[in-house]
Amino acid sequence: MLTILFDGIAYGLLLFILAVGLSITLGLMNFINLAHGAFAMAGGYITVIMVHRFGISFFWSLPAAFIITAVLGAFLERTLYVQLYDKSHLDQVLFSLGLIFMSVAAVDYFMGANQQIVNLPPSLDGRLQFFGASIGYYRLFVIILCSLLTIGLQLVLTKTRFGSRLRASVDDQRVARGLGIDVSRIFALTFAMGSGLAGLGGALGAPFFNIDPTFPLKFMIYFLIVIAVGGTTTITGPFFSALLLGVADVAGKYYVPAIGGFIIYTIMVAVLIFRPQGLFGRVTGR
Amino acid sequence: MTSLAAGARVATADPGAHLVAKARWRWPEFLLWLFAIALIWLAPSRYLLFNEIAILALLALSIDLVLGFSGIVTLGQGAFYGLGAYTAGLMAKHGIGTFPWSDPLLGLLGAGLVAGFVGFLSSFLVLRGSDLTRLMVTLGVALIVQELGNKLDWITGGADGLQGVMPAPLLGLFDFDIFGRTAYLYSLSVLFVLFLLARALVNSPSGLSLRAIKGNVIRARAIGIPVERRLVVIYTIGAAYAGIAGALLAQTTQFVSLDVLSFEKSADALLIVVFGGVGTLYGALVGSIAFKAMYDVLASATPEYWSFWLGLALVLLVLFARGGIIGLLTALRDRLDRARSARA
Amino acid sequence: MAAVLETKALHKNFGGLTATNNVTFALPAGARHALIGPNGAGKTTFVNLLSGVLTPTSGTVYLDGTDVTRWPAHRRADAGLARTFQINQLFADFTPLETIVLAISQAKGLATRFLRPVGTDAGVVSAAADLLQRLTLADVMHARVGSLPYGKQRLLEIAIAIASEPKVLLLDEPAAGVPESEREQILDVVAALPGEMALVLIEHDMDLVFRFAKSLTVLVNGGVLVEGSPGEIVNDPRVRQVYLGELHVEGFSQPHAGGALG
Amino acid sequence: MLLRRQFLGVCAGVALSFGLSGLALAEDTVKIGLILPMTGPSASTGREIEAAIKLYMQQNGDKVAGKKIEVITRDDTGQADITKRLAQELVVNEKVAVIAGFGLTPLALAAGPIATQAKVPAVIMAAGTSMIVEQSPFFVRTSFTLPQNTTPMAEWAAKNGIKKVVTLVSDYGPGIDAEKAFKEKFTADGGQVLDSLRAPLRNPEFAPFLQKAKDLKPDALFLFVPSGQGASLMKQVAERQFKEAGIQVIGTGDVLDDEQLNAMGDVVLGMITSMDYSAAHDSPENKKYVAEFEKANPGMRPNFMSVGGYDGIALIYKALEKTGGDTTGTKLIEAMKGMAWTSPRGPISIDPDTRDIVQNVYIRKAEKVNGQIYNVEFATVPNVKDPLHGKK
Repeated sequence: MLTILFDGIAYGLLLFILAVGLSITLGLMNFINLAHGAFAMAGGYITVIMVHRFGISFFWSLPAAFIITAVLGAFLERTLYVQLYDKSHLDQVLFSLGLIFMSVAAVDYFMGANQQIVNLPPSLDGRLQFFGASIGYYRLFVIILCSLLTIGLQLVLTKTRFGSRLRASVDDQRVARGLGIDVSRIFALTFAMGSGLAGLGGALGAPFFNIDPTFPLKFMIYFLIVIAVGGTTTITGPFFSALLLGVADVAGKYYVPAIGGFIIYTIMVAVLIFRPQGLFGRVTGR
Repeated sequence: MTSLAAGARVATADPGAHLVAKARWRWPEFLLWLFAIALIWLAPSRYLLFNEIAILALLALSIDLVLGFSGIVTLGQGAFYGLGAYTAGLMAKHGIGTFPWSDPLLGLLGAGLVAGFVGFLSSFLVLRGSDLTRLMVTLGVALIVQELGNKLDWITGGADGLQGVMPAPLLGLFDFDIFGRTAYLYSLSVLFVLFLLARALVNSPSGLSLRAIKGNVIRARAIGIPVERRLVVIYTIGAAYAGIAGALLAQTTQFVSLDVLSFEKSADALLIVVFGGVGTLYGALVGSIAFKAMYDVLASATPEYWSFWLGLALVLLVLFARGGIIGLLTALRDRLDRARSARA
Repeated sequence: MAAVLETKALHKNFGGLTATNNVTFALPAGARHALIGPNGAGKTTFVNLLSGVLTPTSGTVYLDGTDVTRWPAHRRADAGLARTFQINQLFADFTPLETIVLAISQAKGLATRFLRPVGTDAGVVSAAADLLQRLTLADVMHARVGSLPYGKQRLLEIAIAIASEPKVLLLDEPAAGVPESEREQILDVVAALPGEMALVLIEHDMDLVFRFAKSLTVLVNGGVLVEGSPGEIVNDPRVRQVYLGELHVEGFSQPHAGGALG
Repeated sequence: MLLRRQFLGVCAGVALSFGLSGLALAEDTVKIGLILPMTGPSASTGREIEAAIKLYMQQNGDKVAGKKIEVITRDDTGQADITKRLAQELVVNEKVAVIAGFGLTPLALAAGPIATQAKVPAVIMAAGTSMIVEQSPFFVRTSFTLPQNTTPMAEWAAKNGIKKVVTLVSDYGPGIDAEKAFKEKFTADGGQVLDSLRAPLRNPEFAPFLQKAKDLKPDALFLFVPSGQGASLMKQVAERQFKEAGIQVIGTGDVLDDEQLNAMGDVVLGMITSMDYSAAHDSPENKKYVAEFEKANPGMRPNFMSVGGYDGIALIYKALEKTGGDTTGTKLIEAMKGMAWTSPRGPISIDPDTRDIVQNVYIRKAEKVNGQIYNVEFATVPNVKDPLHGKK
């Protein structure tokens, strides 16, 4: 069923944009940042405020969401996160959980607990018919935008100097340091970029699943699953796993609504059993 | 290095005694338990809250066994808690009146067995891979159990919760009264017994070998400790403990809702252990008291933003006071000791 | 005589490169054997294969005649194969006494006991105390291991290994990084080890090797270059050739080692 | 020994913070325990109800039959076990005469045994599963039940040329109630339900379910989700273009919650829903109510939850008047049975047999009224009782 496939892909790509930052930072600094979803939520609310409080165009809110959350991410990385790299995973988990709780309450305080609604600009409403499939313009827009982002990301990682340094650092930090790469600076940049992408993802996602303060908790598991399945050593891994999950989730709910909810979890656990390093991740010495 | 000198002195005397001394009961412990009992007369109007605390403490204890003594980071203890709750709940519901099935103690046993068994099975997943993998597996298992609880609504009552849980009178004598007096005494005694067991375990050679695994797996293996087997055992025990905590909840509130399986439950319990102090057993108890007390104060002031304070406390804790409450207290004691021996 | 520890055509590849190359090796009971070779010769890899930290790509390891190639480290340890690590592997939060008590309990199969607190088994405790006494650790037996000076930690590293009274003991550079002042102490401890215990010493320090070893194996690029008595080894042209570079670096400085060469 | 002093300090502090609350209460005050979700996803329910009750009390004063009314509000955080404890503490410690509120079905069910044991009336102001009131002889409902609001919708659909329907509901008690009630009535009236879809309660993605519904090509799509989720559902409904595909979207009023209706935007225009209350209800009582509510709570529009609270407190007041201030649970309950009055939503009464509410249900269409979107009522089904009671 073509429509379902499209919906699934749109959903999957969105998940990828949301999660890729987490995956890279995890692979790079081996840092478990459960609060990643908070940045996505920030992006979503930025859109809500811009579009509905100030009537700015949805299209402008997207880059804004990216930039603002990126800056926010960079700031938090320099001030807070940087103090936890040498701490145990437990500490990192607790710390980021703490951040989640704070962000949830803060958003509740400023924006209220109820769901926020983002109305799409008319140019993105409506649907497109071909080969019997009907695709919402907005989903199409999401698919195109996310694909472009992915390609861009891939280019940045493979073609640019920053990219090669980043990959070097992910492969082996000590060696990278030896080569005189300023890993912590690379990481700050990556973290900012990842947060920014999450923010953008949140903004893009807001029209589908209207965001509310519990967003970071609701989606934490999705991010983790994307990474668990995709591994943290590449970005192609999370990419495919996100697609897989998106399609599996949507198709599951369409064809077997009864057990739709289980599918993603089952995939995750199965993968963790048979390939702890992730379905697409490669075995690393570490 | 005063402690060194002191050590040497005792050592020459009798090293064994010095080791055993570590397991000796200290006065704050007695004080804590006496306080818990005293509450029965101190604040008879809050039995229900105390009951919740006792149950929470048991759940936290189960996490401390897994996390604090073998270093497994778990976000899924709620799964076992919930399993226990539903097991005991169903036993009490369908065995109404009929002695054996609706008997509370038997309910505890059943809950412990079921939770323990599932814990045993899932432990093999938990053994694999890194902290992250463990985090994911525990979380994943919890989510699946939660989804099951929701889907199998003809058994669990689904989102409406399990109604009509009517456990038989405790020991056939004490009914669960509306004031929660029986409930609190019951939960407290169960907590105490299980705590004694846990305390004995961690002070025993097996406890030592668990701490060894947490301390340094390579060396633990090199001296012949079968790491995997030990982890399976402790994880299973932890699961059983959580299950019994759940059973207590089901029996004393005579109701089970899907909330028992929620991620927040697991998270809360984990936080409690950290608040109290990981790997101290008492952290679980003190932590849950502090947690609920904090909730009583902060939440009654601003219910909406309770989670903000919780988060803040957590962040500060990680950044500044890793030992938790117990950690702070012991640090204080050590400083005092040093001060005294300096004066001496 | 029967070998306590034996390997047949042992191979280990990491990705492309071969770390251990077709090593066949036998260790008689009570041996005093040294394993030497230039940096990157694969000494530590070989030890890890023996102790079960790594599993070989091919080949077999025999302990007391039984094939233990697929055994996990802890099973080999129980079967009487103990080792020390080049980098200390200790329980920082334990006291030396606790450490040794645990090691002994484990060896005696008492480490699964629960309910009765540690230290109630007088036999175990006194054994532990004696061992610590012998290794001059008695005065710090209640200190936190993490807070001990490096030399003491190094001694404890040995103490853990011999606590189980193993048949075979692999010593991976026991004196590595120990300040000159405390070095002698460690050498004495090694020298005083019970005669029936088969020892394999992995060392850079030729002085220590020649002081201690009755037989040597020289590893180069993961393979055995030559085996023999110290005398044979130092006079072996191939060894000299291999070591020439090394010699100046490591500077066979110790006079009597130099003499042995000359 | 500073540690000892410290420790005792802790104990004392804890003991204090747990407090020995609920001390002697003055004879002439009647306490009402209000248990509502003030936090979490259904917080808006709590806020609407609380606001409505405040409004009623300032309109009618806080004295009834010579007794002072004191309302104690507690946050159940949407959790059943907490609700149970709060109910228990309110009854045991605060000695409340009535407990009320209950935003969600499981929460009400959790409190049921307390009401029964303590013989304290429990007024349900929101929860909408039919069977709740059957769980305790002390339950009274002033909100509505889903079957009650759903059946008229089914009836209307069958009468207005809709033959084939797909239902999509949230997968929990009320949703299943709505699904059952609709199917029963609609098929009885000769219609056909092609498929009954259930979306998980916490589900970010309705798309697959909607797509499935659309692919079945029904004449109409029937929707129920708890208020709060309506917005996201309607957006995705619009995105799937049911209107364009000639599929009429119908549902219960929960989906088009007045509180969020405006924010949902034009996508909802033309949707037909059935409900017991609309802020647009045309009656003097309601005009007054809406005006004063919006004056007291700027930016908030009273929704069906709010009238549940408003009429709930009204019921308690009237019952107290009738008993002359006697707060004995059994007497209060008796007084409540059969009580009838005109509320902002129209004429309502408490069924003496089921203790459930009997009220008019209105068929409404979402329309723009001077710039604002409202559910405009165009048909009335008078005095609807919950159809499920007495069945099964």
